[in-house]
Amino acid sequence: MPATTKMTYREAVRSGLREALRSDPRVFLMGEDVGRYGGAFAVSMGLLEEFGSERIRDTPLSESTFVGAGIGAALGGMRPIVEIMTVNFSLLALDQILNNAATLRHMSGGQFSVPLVVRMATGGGRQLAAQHSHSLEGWYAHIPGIKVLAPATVEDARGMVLAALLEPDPVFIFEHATLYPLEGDVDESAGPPDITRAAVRRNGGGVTLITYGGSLGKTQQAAGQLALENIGAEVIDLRTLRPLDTAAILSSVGKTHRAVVIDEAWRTGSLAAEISAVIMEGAFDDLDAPVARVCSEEAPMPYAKHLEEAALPSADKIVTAVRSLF
Amino acid sequence: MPATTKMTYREAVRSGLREALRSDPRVFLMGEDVGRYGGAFAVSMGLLEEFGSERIRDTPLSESTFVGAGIGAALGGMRPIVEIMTVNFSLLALDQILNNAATLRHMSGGQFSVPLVVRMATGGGRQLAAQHSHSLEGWYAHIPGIKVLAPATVEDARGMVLAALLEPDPVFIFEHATLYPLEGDVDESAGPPDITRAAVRRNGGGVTLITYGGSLGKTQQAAGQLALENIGAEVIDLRTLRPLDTAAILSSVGKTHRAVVIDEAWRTGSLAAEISAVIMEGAFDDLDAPVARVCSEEAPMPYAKHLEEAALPSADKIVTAVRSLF
Amino acid sequence: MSETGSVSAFGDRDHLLLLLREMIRIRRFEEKAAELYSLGKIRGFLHLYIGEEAVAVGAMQALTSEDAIVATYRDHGQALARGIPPGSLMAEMFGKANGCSRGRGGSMHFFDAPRRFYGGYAIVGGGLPIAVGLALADKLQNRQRVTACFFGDGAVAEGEFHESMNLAALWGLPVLFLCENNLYAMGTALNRHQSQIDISFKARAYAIPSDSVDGMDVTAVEEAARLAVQTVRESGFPYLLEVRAYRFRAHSMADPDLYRTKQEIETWKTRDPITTFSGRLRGRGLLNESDLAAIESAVGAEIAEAVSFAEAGPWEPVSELTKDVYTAR
Amino acid sequence: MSETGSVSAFGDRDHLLLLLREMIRIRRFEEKAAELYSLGKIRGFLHLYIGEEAVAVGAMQALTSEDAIVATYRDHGQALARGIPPGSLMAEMFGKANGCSRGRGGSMHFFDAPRRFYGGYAIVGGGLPIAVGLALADKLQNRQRVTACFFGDGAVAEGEFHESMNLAALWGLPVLFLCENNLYAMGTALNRHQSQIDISFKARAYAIPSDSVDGMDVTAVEEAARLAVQTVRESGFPYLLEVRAYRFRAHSMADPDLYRTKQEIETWKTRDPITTFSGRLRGRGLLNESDLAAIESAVGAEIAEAVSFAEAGPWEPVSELTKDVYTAR
Ligand SMILES: Cc1ncc(C[n+]2csc(CCOP(=O)(O)OP(=O)(O)O)c2C)c(N)n1
Ligand SMILES: Cc1ncc(C[n+]2csc(CCOP(=O)(O)OP(=O)(O)O)c2C)c(N)n1
Ligand SMILES: [Mg+2]
Ligand SMILES: [Mg+2]
Repeated sequence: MPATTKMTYREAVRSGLREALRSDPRVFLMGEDVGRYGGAFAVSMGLLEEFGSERIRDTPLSESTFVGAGIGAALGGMRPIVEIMTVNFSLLALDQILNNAATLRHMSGGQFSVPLVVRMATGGGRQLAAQHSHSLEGWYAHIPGIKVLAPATVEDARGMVLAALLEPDPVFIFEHATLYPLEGDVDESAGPPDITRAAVRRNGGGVTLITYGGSLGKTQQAAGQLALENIGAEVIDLRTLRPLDTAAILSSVGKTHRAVVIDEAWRTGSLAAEISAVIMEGAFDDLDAPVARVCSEEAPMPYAKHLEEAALPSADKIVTAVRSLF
Repeated sequence: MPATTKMTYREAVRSGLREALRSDPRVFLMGEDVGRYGGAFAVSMGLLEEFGSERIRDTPLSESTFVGAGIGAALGGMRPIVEIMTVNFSLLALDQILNNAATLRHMSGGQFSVPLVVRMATGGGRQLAAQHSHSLEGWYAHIPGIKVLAPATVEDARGMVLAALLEPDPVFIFEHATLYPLEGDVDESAGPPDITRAAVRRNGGGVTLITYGGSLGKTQQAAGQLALENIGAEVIDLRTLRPLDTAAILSSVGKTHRAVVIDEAWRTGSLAAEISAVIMEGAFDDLDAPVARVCSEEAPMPYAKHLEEAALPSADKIVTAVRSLF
Repeated sequence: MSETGSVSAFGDRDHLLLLLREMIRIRRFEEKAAELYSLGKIRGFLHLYIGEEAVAVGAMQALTSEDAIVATYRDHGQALARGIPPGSLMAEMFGKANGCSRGRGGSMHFFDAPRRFYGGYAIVGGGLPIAVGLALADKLQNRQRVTACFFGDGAVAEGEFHESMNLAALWGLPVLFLCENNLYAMGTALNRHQSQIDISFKARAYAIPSDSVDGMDVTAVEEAARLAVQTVRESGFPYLLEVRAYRFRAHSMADPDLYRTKQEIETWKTRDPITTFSGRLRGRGLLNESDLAAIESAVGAEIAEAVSFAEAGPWEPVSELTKDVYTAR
Repeated sequence: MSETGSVSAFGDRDHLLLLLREMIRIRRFEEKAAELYSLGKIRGFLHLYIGEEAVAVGAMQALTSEDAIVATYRDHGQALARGIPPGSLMAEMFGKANGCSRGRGGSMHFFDAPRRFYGGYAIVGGGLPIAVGLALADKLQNRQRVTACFFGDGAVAEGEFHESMNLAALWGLPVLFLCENNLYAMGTALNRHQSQIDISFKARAYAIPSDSVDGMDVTAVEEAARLAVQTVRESGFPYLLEVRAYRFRAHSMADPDLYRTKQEIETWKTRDPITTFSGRLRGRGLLNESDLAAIESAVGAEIAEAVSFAEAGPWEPVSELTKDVYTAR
């Protein structure tokens, strides 16, 4: 049995970063305050001391340019890991991402590749209001040419950094900011996980709950409550949001005949809509009830705690949605 | 009977702009090359001469700032119309759009409003390759706080400019670039249309084809072909992409029991997914077959004509998708 | 203890005491906010202005009620100096419906229409284009107003700084760009985020007039701001004023402040804008202990009242969550 | 007819004739492309470099095969001067699989890995951060290479110009920022998009050395580029070179060119970089009619061959549409 260590999600990301930095001299980390400050979420605390300022690079506030520089450095033979402090600021870099990172390999006829890893914190739930609470993973999952990961567990928080660095193409890792203090057991000698597969986090036969990232906890909680009502919920953690593991989704729905998608993004045009459409297309005849979505209310995120809670998905809302299918 | 004039889609937008500029001194137009050049698509040709350089303002290449300035000018009591030359460049302004335009009313507790109109050309089909062929309307339709319009007809091209200016909140108008030369009859004395309603462009009982903007023509063509096969296709032009007229969608599907969504965006995470999910949620029991999607292939748009054609939706692909439902 | 600050340049003793009182109000307001944050009454991000009070207080003297303000997420000082009632701000930080943004914005997003306070912006640099647009609206409507746009040294690195300076100058728009240069963008020191650290010099790339001033000296800031605002108002042209200050507290309540030395902070604290200014006033016989006590007690009462106002405020009903996403028709 | 251009500064007659030939190659290549565009063989956007040939030709002389190029959508001249075979470029514009980007990029997106040509970028300003990153990769790998980044005057208004200049200087990265200032961004003249029109001066806001040079004079460009590249290579620090030129044709084939006078264009045409340079060579006895005829005929043959290569090229099979969206594993 492999030895595991108890650590937080934050430490797990750091462990992944440290391993990557130690094992490959081409790897370096850059972003706002990743160095001296130790990272806005303290993820990179200590890395500057260990790896020095050439490899742990604090950037000015210039999201478009330091993401673009990450693309350029990847083209130039490095393996950059770019931290965008939060998804909210990634809008400023979206042109570089969509028009350059995602296109260069295809558009150059396969001549150039962009082995770039971009990490960012995402999500709401911390009373940071309308400009600091976005969940835009669904937008990223729309972009051909990039891969999108959403570690929901402490193990994946570490492993996905390593897995991302094995990819020859741009990979975006979304770390839900509420997960950083989460604790779990990690085998630090484990290699990179298989990121082509979703994970069944709980088995059940009555309904499939499909989610990812910061909503996994709420979904697990809901599954627990549903068990008390004798509804066996199967919980699927998508893990990789692009490309989607549709086989995992469809096979579970084929068994349960009912599904609810839980996604912290605003409902209209969410990734949850895509999952619903995928089930429509691939498991229509299996369905005993329409696929339901539990998403955020369609409003800029309010600061006040009670309003923010009302806006976000919750275990109660998930349970209610499941009940409505029976 | 009202007198109509034959004009192009391009002229129709111009007619709307001219009427707006004439009737409200608070209205002004700004954007790259809207003045001296006459607009990249010649939409604003002649407006500089008629309204002068204070009201027809050429901007430097600074998308984030001139869109933000539009927001500020709207806050300051003006009715700005901002032209972003094409949707491809709007990524550079997306932070201002999502974080400011869309949030200010809600976040200020209703104190401030942003009566801003933003117009942009969208879509592919002109062999402009990977950085100039995007269809990102679905992303915009995800944003609470803004409205999204997609005129597919010459009449709407004019009318929607007027309708948008009546809105107290930000409105984004997507003009598909291949439509500019399209001709149609327009009643220039008509007031602004009702933008809360989708339009049934063709009646039919066998299948509902749901589309918008640049794909309406292909969809109509497909409907014509299907008629020869005795499949009566009802064609719904969504017109307004946010908020969606779900009632129109559901009532048609309630009649036809089958639906295909046609959307030029990449399939995964497209607006088409949202429509599919809406039908799943609102008309599940009405469906005789799963809702299908005809979208673009998931690749950066290639330049070569045969590849671009293969990547885009076509009447043939729509017909094939419809056939698969029977 | 700087002796260079001018003391009587701006009118009478009343005005000087007002400057002092305004700075003390901000200081005490924020000390209370920090305390309430520890108690969990205030949540989310809280960025304190402590140490930088002279910047907002000095600058606001130069603006009229007709002028517009575009602020940052570090907006308590800017809002108080602008005259927004502290109760309304405190209630906002409590998330109450009697807050200046109905409790929806919190500390980072103060709004106040009557005082033309167009919001605290939490995307660094995001307020600059807004200010340009407000000024454009004034120009197009032939109003002689000024829009004052606050932003930090960190924002200078963002593309929007560059674009906004260029557009404002190109179109001749009455914007006062007011850079609060506190030498750090979060944990990144000025010389580690700017290849050329003289911010006011950068204005030349846009043919914009500029100046820089000691932001620890409230009358110096007022003087520089008055000159700047007058220039903008008369010329209808933008101006960049760099105000050099220092924040005594961490970037936010979450910041362990590991990137600068205690020594550096202590050195700057000897230039505390409140103590140095009150020292100067005292030295010239314009302030005595009882004046100060009176100010402190009035301010204390005002802040206690603000807290009560916040405590007593109602929560916005959850049913109104989506109200004002769009205008009700 | 300028007499100021130096003729013999750079080596021997062979080199001078090479400069001339390179400019003529670009001119004739583009004339042919324009013709093929009218015939519908080339589609999409086509941005001609005619009038600006001296810029790319002069600048490329200063770069070695180890250096990297980041180009714009107006990239024919940049690509030809870099040595990418014209057939591969022409085939690209035909949309053929033997094109330099397999027919996927077209005129705006030439790529060539062997020649370190990292692409034409069609989002204005979008190439600058890429160049910064390429230079960073060189620095981190201790390679003494230079990355040359071409962009227009219009790109200078974009935020990415500002951010990229700052980052390159802050980190000491070997980038040659090469601004092709042709006085217009589409239909918008320099003084209507820049509040301060001296582009090289803007480098001071970043403490970057800079220079500007007459872009109608190929040897002047070469001289300035050599100095710039040498400075970058020796210092490992960026440099901004503004090259002042003029495009004789419209912005693109779709542009009716209504925003400038015929007179202005004609005046600039008297400074045609090819005719003035060949005039100077002739005046000094370095070129005669038969030399020129030989060049023209060699170039003509090369371009005819390029067209044949393009005509003969295969179409990429539709089945490969999604190939290389991701790397095949
Ligand atoms: C675009 C963007 N990037 C990053 C952040 C995270 N962030 C918040 S404040 C800050 C530092 C800003 O420094 P400065 O502009 O100097 O203002 P100060 O906090 O010193 O007042 C950063 C990096 C943000 N809010 N917006
Ligand atoms: C971000 C962005 N905005 C707008 C455009 C449309 N556009 C293409 S070229 C151009 C003008 C660019 O001018 P300049 O940088 O001077 O280059 P030039 O064409 O003169 O070589 C514009 C506005 C674009 N491609 N990208
Ligand atoms: Mg600062
Ligand atoms: Mg130009």
